[in-house]
Amino acid sequence: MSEPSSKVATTVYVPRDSTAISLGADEVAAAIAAEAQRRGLGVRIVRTSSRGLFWLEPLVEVAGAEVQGAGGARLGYGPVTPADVPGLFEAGFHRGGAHALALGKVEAIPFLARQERLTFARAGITDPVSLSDYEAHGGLRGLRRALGMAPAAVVEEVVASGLRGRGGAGFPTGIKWRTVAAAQAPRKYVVVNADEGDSGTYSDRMVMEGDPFVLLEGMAIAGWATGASYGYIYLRSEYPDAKRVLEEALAVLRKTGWYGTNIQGSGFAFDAEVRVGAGAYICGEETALLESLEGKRGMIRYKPPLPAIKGLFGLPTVVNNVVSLASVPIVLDRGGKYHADYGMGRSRGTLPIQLAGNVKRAGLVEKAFGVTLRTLIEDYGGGTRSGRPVRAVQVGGPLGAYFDQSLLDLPLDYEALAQHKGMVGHGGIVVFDDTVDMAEQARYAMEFCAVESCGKCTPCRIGSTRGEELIRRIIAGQDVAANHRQLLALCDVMEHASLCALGGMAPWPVLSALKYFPGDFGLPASKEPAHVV
Amino acid sequence: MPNPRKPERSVVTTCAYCGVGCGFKAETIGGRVVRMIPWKEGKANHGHSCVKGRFAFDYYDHPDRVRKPMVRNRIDEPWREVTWDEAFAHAAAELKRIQATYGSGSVGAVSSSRCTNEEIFLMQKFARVGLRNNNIDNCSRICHSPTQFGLSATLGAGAASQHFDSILQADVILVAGANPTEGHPVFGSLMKRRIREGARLLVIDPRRTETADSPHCRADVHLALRPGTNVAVLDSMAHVIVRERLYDEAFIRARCHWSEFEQWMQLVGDARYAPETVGPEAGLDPEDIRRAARIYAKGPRSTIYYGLGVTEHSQGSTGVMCLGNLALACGMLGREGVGVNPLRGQGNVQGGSCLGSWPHMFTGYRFVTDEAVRKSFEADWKIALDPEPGLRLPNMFDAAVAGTFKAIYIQGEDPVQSDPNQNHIVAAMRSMECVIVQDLYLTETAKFAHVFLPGSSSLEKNGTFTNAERRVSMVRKVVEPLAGLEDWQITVRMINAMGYPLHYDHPSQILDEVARLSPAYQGMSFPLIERLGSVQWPCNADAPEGTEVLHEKQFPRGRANFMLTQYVPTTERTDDRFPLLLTTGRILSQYNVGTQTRRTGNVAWYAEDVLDLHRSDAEARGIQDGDQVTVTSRYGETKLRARISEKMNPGVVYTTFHFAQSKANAVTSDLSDWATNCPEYKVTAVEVAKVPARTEAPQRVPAEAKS
Amino acid sequence: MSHGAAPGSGAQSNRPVIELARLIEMANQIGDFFAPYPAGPREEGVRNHLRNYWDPRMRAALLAHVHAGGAGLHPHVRAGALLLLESGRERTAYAGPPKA
Amino acid sequence: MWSELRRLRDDVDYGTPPRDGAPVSLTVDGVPVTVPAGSSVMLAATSCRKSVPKLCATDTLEAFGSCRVCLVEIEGRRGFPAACTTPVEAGMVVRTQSPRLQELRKGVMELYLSDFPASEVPGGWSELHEVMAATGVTTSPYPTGQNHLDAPVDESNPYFLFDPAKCIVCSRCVRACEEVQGTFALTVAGRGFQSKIVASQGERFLDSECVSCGACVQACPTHSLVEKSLFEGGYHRAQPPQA
Repeated sequence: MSEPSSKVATTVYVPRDSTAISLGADEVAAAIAAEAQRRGLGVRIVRTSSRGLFWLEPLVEVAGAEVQGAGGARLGYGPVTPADVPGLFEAGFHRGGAHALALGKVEAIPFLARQERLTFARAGITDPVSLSDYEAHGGLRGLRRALGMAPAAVVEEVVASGLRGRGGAGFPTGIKWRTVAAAQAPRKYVVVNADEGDSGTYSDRMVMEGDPFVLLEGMAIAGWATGASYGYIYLRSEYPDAKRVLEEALAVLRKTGWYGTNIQGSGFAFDAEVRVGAGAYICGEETALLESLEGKRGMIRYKPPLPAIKGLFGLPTVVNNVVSLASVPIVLDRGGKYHADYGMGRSRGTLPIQLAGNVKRAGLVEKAFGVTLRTLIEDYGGGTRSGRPVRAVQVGGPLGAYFDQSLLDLPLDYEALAQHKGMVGHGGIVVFDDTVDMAEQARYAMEFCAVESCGKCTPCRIGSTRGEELIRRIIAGQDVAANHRQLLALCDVMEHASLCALGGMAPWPVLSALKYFPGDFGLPASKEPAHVV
Repeated sequence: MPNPRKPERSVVTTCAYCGVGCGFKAETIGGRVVRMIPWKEGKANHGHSCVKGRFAFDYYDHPDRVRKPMVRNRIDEPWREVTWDEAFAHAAAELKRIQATYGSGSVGAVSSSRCTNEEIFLMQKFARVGLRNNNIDNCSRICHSPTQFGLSATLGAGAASQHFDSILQADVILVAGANPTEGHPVFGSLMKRRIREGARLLVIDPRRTETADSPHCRADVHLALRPGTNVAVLDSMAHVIVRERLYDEAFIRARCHWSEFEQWMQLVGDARYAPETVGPEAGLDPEDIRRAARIYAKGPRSTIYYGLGVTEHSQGSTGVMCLGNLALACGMLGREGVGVNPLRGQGNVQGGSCLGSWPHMFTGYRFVTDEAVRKSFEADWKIALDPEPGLRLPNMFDAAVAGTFKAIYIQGEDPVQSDPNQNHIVAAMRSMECVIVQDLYLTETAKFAHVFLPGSSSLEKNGTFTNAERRVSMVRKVVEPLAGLEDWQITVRMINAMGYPLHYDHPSQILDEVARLSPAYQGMSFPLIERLGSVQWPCNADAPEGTEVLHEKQFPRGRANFMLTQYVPTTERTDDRFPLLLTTGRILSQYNVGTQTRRTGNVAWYAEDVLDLHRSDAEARGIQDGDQVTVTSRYGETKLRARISEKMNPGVVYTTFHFAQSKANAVTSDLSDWATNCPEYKVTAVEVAKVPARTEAPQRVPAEAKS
Repeated sequence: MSHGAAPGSGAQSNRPVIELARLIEMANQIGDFFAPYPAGPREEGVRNHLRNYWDPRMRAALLAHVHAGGAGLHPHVRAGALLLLESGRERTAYAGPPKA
Repeated sequence: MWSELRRLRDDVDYGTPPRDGAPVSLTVDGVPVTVPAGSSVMLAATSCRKSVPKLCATDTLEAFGSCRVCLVEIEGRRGFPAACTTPVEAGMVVRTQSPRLQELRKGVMELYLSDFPASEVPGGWSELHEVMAATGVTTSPYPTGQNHLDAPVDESNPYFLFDPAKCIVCSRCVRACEEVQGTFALTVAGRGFQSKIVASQGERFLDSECVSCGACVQACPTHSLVEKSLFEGGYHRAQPPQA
């Protein structure tokens, strides 16, 4: 059945995303290349970013004239192991042949089809470090347009887009840029918060590994709009692949004149570099991040002054999250209004939600604000991976509240979640099934705060340790009532006296666990801790 | 650790150690001083302190303190304790006998900068009305007398032009021959604060001191010059300034004599002072000299702070004049953030020079040869005064060796350890017939004394100090004097014993007398100091609450003067017998001759003088870090422990003179400044050799008299 | 005005107040400073310094040496010392440098 | 021109350095007060005798905002801003005393006392004891947990000792060594509850770069850094080497 050694016009796409690689993508790509050569088939292999459907990784896609029934689209096969490769060739997958792993048109997979991918439009499609591939899929149009506009106009476009900080604070990006643009200083900086310390989040990683140009383009636009001439990407040390890809992309932009002293002859100079953090969650907070970037201990700076006025090395600095900046190019390309039309209330545009934990279909869901938690967990996520019922969900990272079934109909919206002391955060949703012990989760929340506290302010430095001790005693059944009363008092002090959000919000998961799952603590069900705002 | 005891009483006073003059609160429990905490309203230190003032205070009731007057006829006899009256009678009788035998000029007195203004004033009054001569000197002779001469010659006033805080307005800070972080630590901190704010730093010092290179305080240009080449390097900077026309012509024409400037321009403009010529001579890169000159001239506010590294040379006064010339040429005077400022060593060095404790001057820098001035003193004191300048301290020792100087009354000084060419000093001491020492302990000099008057520490008396920024601050009695009399009372009794009736109820009356007699001090009084906390002179009708910045509108003589500062290399030369250059200095934790700090916990940091030398000089002589070495010069020899230090340049070695047994000054030369005889401590040609482990090299210094 | 011995009185021992070689060395050092000044002010500078700063016995010893030939002294130092004898130059309050 | 040095008073601690700015008028607990722009709410409050409790703030050091006992309420501003790190604004209405503020200050002090030797509470006269009195908190409600009560005392310096058990990690000593003295010998090591003050690389004070200027002892609000001479017999005269 082997074909004559003729040239086959099929392209096989295999992701180089670190999740895919950890599931064997490199071995699969090698196996395909070897098998193709053994069969004398000249298929072209392209390593792309991941689509973000992680339960299907490694997801191999094929496209080309000879792929039957694709009509130019890409057909997917996954999850592929090296052992599947010979069988796939047997089934003629390189021409779209049927196979147990066949998924049909990738774009038609419901999980993917029902998303609104603006920031992640190129996810799984382009070669992360090919500038031509990037430009062919809408890249650099935003920057070209921005360079033709007055900086102030670019700022107003971002304001109009309603884009808010995707890192977790949700501060309107345009307003921040306005402040930096207005500040007078010999130098200004763009700093990218790529610490991504929240548990269960990976949207920043996917941008940096999969589509670095969109981030770098967003940074250049920010530099042009605010008068900043240099950028630092503060990358968590646990993302080595992202560092390699970013530096590869930077080299490409410098070589092609899109970064450097005179970008495309516009007279605008902008360049950037990657700086690696050292494993401290607190350095995801913008002022601790700046302290660390300046070579000091990652400790919180009080505000005011805001970093927009007195930031890195005391100079005006735009500090934005990776996804926030990655969402800027499309705002400039299609206009602020196009972006603002998505979303609900004051949460405009789309949010890349990251499903994780005990979930059947883990992956990235970029949806306009307003989608409900239930839709995300059940329709997209497919419920729990263990098959047992969903008992609790933590939204917005380790400082997010735990919601029980009664709150899953809440829409994903900054204000809606804040009503229930929950938060959107960086868009991470961690699912727990009914085997979870919420008292232990509450203890873990305090322990997390104790381990990651920078140690500067008293409520967090001492409070987190006392909190963990109190919960341990409650779990062990010692003076449960008294320790519970002291725990509530402690949560009140931490929440209202702490210097930053770590100490300030560590009580949220604890209080929500107490409220929705009192039984796990040996507390009577009717206990109604008055913590609802 | 239990809770600390709470102090019962707190008295605001001034530190007696260095020239910063920090304000402190002395706190006592049960009548004993238990701690000194910095006074936040102290205008020199603003609530900061250093190890000496803050902690090293308990020397004051150390067992070594002498508490009874003592007398003996010969220095090889044991001391005999006597009453105060017996001591004064004995001293006066001896002084009168010696004056009758050898002439009125055969006796003299020396005041100390560790004493108050009032006590210094009384010492010069003792010489003038008691001994009826002008043989009175003070210890700033051996440190900042060139400052008084050099700054008076150029700017017209021998004191700092700025107040310390002014450095917070400086853009460029030039530190020459000084290490503020060690010698004037609290001011050093203020300087480092300004440098952290972005001021540029130029340092001229043979050593890579902490000022030149430490965390957050690094010199933009460090001219690590060969010891003795100050004048050449400063004239070379002037050369760059005149050749590149970086001087401030408007200022010079308005405030100086243009003709003098042209003459000066001719001198320093000569190729002899080009950086390319001076560089190799001073061991410097010519480009560094140019850079330093340009940075200083550009300013816009450049300030100069200098210390003994400029004054203690055979061209000390000339070096100070070079600094005056530089500031005048670039217009760096008469406003905030500029100026020429001596970092005076001891607590009251400025007081020492303002209050007439000079052989040639009355209070306020007025010559004894000035008829009108002398008449004003004679009228007030109702006694005829010697119209001729007297002997300086070095002259007294030379005259003693020559047999024409036979008696000396030394207050709070230890020349045997602190003055150079120790063998010469010891010889001078031995040839005197009556040495009267007033001090806290039996010092090295006391070994040659016939009368010992137990003095009082600054915690045991009232008075005032004048710090290095002309600030007069209050010294208040915290505890009763251990020996029963405050120092000023002792000197009053000495004057009475010499037959001149004199009485004061309180030191404030002495300051009133100083104010009466000196224009610059006219408005000064204890009540004014009490009200304002401290007052900077000049303080008179024109400046009722004192003056922060000098020379704002006028120089004392109207216009300032450019002096021709030709470089004359010192005759102290290295040769193959003495190939290395020794320079001496001070360290943070020990103070001057260590009399006080050796008797405190400070020995934890620095328990002996060590010889710092460069690795290459050590290896060339087989010396390891920590070895005992002999240091030999043309004048004497001593033994020290060697320490290999990166602070040194090859060919230059360094030590301190805080400990008696190290006899560092047995090695220093008897060369001195041409104008003031300030000794050339900073340049001595020496050889360093490892002490053979087996036999201890015999000390060639004559055997010590038994104390 | 009669307290104790009158100022400056008392038997003057005939020995030189300071060893002559030292006086010569100090005088020459003073001369070195004033060397770059033009003739006239140069000598006056030396004279004023000696007059205001040297003990009269030191001045007398120096003058005695000048009269005995002044061996070892720079010429302008010898000339400056001799000016001490002209009382007309008496500007006692003089503190500044010689006028250029 | 240099108010942060020259307008320091010995009998009062404004909590933050006096500034040079143009006058700004506001009210504190109903009392009108005018202070230079750039001054903190804490300085304004102290200036009209409505002083706020403080531990990590003192007027010879820049504000730090770590102890959180100086929280106040400001009309129109949510939450409880720290008085030391909040610059004054024209027309601000500040309240320094309220039941809610008492509760929060009490909560903070209870946390401090949960890691402070109970034996040192009676008879103490440090600033910490003054704040205990001001907030009425002298005991900790927390069951005994992790603490630093047995941390070794550093008596290496001849003049002062450092007892980490009484240290509240307010960093006044670290900042004094930096801003006032300029030696940078002290730092905070470790993170979170393990944060502790160390000299140089975790050495004894005497072996570190400390020049023993006493600025840290002067700044310490709890007598953790304290002169040995204030202890009975604890301090014995140093034996000078043989003269």
